[in-house]
Amino acid sequence: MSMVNALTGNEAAAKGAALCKPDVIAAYPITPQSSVVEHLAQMHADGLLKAEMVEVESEHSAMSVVQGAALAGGRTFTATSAQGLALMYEPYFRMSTMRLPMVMAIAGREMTSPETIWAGQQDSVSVRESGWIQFYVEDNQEILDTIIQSYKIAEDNSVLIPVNVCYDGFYLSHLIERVEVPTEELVEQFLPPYCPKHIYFDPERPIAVDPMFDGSMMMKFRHNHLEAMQAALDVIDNVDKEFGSTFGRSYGGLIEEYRMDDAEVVLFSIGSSTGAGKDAVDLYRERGEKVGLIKVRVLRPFPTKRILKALSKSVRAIGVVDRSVSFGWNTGALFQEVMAALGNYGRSLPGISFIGGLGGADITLDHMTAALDAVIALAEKPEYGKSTIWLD
Amino acid sequence: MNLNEVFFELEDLASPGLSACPGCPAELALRIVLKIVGNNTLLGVTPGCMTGAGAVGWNRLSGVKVPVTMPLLTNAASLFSGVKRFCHTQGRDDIRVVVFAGDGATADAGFQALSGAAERNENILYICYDNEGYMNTGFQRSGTSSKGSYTSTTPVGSVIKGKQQNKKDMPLIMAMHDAAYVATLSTAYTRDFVNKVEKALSIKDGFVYLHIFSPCLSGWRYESKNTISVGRLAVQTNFYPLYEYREGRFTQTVKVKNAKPIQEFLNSVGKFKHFDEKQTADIQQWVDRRYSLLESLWRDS
Amino acid sequence: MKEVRLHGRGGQGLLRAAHIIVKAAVASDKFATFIPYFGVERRGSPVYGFLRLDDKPIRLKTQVYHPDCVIVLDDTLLDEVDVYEGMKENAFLVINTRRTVEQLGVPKQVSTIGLVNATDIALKHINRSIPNTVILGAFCRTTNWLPLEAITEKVEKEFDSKNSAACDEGYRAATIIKTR
Amino acid sequence: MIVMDIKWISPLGDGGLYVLNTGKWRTFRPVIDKEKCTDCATCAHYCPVQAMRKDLKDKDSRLYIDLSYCKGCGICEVECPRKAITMVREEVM
Repeated sequence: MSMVNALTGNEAAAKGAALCKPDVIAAYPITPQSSVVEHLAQMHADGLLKAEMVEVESEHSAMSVVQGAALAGGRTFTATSAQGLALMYEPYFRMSTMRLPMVMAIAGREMTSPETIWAGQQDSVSVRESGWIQFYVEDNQEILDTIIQSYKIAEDNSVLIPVNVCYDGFYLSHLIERVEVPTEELVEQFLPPYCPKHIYFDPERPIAVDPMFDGSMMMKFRHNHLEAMQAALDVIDNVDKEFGSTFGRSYGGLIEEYRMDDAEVVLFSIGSSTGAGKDAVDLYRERGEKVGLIKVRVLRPFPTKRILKALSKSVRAIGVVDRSVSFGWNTGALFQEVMAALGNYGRSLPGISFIGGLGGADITLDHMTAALDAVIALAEKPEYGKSTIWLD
Repeated sequence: MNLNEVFFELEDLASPGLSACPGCPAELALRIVLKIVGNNTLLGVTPGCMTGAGAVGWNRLSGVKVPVTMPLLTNAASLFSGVKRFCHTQGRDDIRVVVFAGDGATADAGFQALSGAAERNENILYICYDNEGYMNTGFQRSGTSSKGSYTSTTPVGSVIKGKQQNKKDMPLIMAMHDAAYVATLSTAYTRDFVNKVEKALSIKDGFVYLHIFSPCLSGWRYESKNTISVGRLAVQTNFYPLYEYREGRFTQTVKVKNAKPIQEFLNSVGKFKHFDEKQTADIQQWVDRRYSLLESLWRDS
Repeated sequence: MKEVRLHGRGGQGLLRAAHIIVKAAVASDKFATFIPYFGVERRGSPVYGFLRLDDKPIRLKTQVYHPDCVIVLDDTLLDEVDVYEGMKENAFLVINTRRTVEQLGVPKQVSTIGLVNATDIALKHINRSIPNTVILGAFCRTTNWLPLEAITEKVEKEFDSKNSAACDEGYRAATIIKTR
Repeated sequence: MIVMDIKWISPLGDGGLYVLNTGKWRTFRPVIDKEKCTDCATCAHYCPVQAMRKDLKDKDSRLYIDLSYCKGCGICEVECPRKAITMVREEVM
C-alpha cells in the first residue's frame, strides 16, 4: 500500500503535513528547517498540494497567518527553528491559549549565543510552558507518522491543543533514510476532516472571538487548558495504538520503553540520540548488565504516570541525557522534569544529569556507554545530588 | 451612496454604547466604516483605543454585530491574511475582511506584517486610524506622532521640547507597495470619506489601505466639541492632504484653495502649545515640502 | 553495518551522490542513512558527510568516527583536511585523483584503494567538473557493496543518461589497488 | 473539579452585545432649535455615537436626537451650520 522512499527529515515533515491536507500553510525559511518550506512550495507548484501557501515575510507572520486561518476554522501547518520560534513566540502562545489545534514542526536548533545554526533542543524546550503539546522524535519515519498522529490528537474534542513535532536539526532534518509514505486514502481513513465546534469566526454567526476577559474567567480557561493537557495523555497513547493498527507502526505513545524488563539502571533519552542510547543498551545487555532505556516522546503533557509505571522496583539509578540546559538548575531540562515527576509521587531514585549535543555537537555511542557506566556506578554506590556530567 | 442613506438607513453595526472618549473621531470612523462594509464582514480591531472602548467586547459580550477579534499589536495584517485565505479555500470570497488598526499597530509594531501583506497583495481592507500616538495607554509617542508634539514619552523639557522626528508617512509608504488602493481620509470630510470607503469595497483584486486622520481630544489636548474642526484645519493647512492612489496614479480628492498657515492648526490643539517661532517655521517647512512632493505626484499622474 | 565518510568541496555534488547511494540501497530493500555536515553553503569550501549501510534498520544518528570507507571527491583536500582520520582496519578508500597511489599518503590500515580521474571523466560526459556521479561508479567497483545497476538506475532518474554513462565509466576506469 | 463544558474551551463573545449606558456620561445635552434646523444632517455626519435620527420614509419627519447614548461631546453644537443646536446643562433627574 505505502511507498517506500528515501527521505530527509524535512521531506518527511513536508510529506506528512501534505498527507493531512491542510487548508492553509504559511512558513518562513530558517536553517535547518528551510527545506520543509521548499518541499511544500514545490508540491504546491506541482499541483500536488491544494492548500493555500502564504509566503510570509517572517515567522511572526507565519504563525499569525495560520492563526487567522485556524480561527476561521481551517486545518493549518507551519514549521520553524530556533530564532524563528523565538520571533513567533507572541502568536505562538496565543495559538494554544485560544485552543486552536494545528501542527507545527520544529527542526531543533541551538539558541544563540555563541552564534550557531546547528542542532540543539533549547529552542523548543524553552517554550514548553506555552500550552502546546510537544513531541520529540527519533527518526524520519517517526517525523512523518507523528505529524499525522498529531493532527488527530490536536483536533480531538477533549484536547483541542496545538502540537509541536520536534526533531533534531541536521541529525534528522538533513539525514536521509528509508521512510514509508502511506497512501492518501489510508491517512484520510485515519484522520477525519477537521470541523471545529468550539470556535466560530463566520458572518453567519456574528460573535466576538477572544474579547477582553477578567481575571476570574482567565482562571477558568487556564484550568480547562490544564485539564485538556491531562486528557491528552490518554489520547496520545490511544492515537498511537490506533495508528499502529492502521499503518502497522507505533511508538509507545507518550514514552517508549526499551529493554526495561528487570532493568536496574535506566537511561532517559529525548530525540535523535535515542538510537545511540538503544545501541549502547544492547551492548551492555550482551555483557549481562541489566540496563534499559526510556525514550521520552512527549515532553508536554509530561508523561509522569507512564514513567513511574515503567520504573519498576528493580530500578536502582537513572540517568537523563539532555540536549538542552535548564539555566539555574545546573542540569539538563528533561532531568528536572523526570526528577520532579518521581518526587511528586514519593519515588526516590539517585540520578545523574548528562548534557550533550549542544550547538550541533554529537551525542555518540561512546557518550551513551560512558553515561551507562556512570549510572551503573551510581547504582552500586547510591548518592543524591550528583553533579551534572557534560558529554564533550 | 447617498449620505442620508448612510447615516439614517444603514444599520449601525457597532454597539451603541462604546466607551470611547466623548467626541472621539475614531469611534465615528468605525461606525461609518461598518455601516458601509455591512454584515458579511470579519473584523479585526487591534489593541488600542477602539478595543479599550469595547469594540471587541468584554467577557462573553461582543462589541460589534459582526464577527470580531483582537489580533496582536504586531500581526493584524498577517492574521487577517490567514482568515481571508481560509475563506478563499471555502469558496467564500464574498466575505469582507477588514482590519481597523491604530497607528502603533500599523506604523510601528505591526509594520512588518502590514508591509508583508501589502507586498503579497492580500485581499484585505486595512484601515489605520491615526491619532498620532499610543493614546489608549497614556499618550505615548508613535512613529506617526508629528514633529514637536508633546507626548508622555516625548515631554516638553527645558532642553528638549517634544518629539524630535517627523511623522512617518504611512499612506505614501503603502502606495509605494503598489497596493491596489490607498487613500487618506478625514472624518471632517464626510462625502470624501464615504466615497473612499465605497471605492475600497469595490476593489476586489488586492490590498487596500485607508489612512484616517483621527485627532485625539485627550492626548492632543482640546475640547471634545472641536474634534471635527481640528481635523478640518489639518486638511486646510495642508498638514493632512486628502488624496488617493490607484494603479500608479495619485489624485487629490479634496482641493484646498489658499491653504491656511500651519499656525492655525497648531493653535487648535494643546500638544503644540510650547512651540516657538522656530518650531512653527520648521513644521511649516515640512508641510510645504511634503505638499509640493504630493503636488508633483498628482500633477504627473 | 558499513560506515562511510565522504569528503568534497561545495559544488561537487557530494550530498547528491550520497543521496543516490541511500536511495539505491533503499530501492534494493537495504537500509542506509546519510547526514551531511556543512556550515555555510558556499562553493569551494570543504564539506563532508556520514553514510551508513546495513541490512537492518540503522538507529545511530551520529557522525562517523571510524569509517569502513572514505570517499574523497577532490584530492586537493588532502592538504587541508585529515581525510584518513579514524579509518578502520581493512578500510576502503575511493578517491578522485590524477596522482599515483604513492603520492596520496594512504595510511596502512587501508586495504583497498580505488583511484579514478573523476574530474576528466565528468568533463568528458557532462562537460562540467562535477565528479560526483563518476565517483559513485568507482565506489561500487572498489567496495562491491551495492550493484552498479542499482546506482546507475538512480543516477539516470535523478540526473540524466550522460551522468549514468559517466558513472558507468567511473566504474570501469577505476584502478583498484589491494595493499595486502 | 473538571470543567470541560464545550462553551468554555475558547474565549467567545457569544453572550450578546456589550452596551454601556453612555447616556449617563453627559453634563450637557444637545437641544435642537426646530425653528432654525433645516434638517441638513451635518450633525449626523459628525456624531461619534450616531445619535441623530431621521425617518427617511416619512417625508415630514424631522431630525431628532436619541439621547440614550449621547455622551454630550458638543460636536453637533459646533458643527451645525445654522447654529440650531445648543448644549444645555443636564437637569437633576
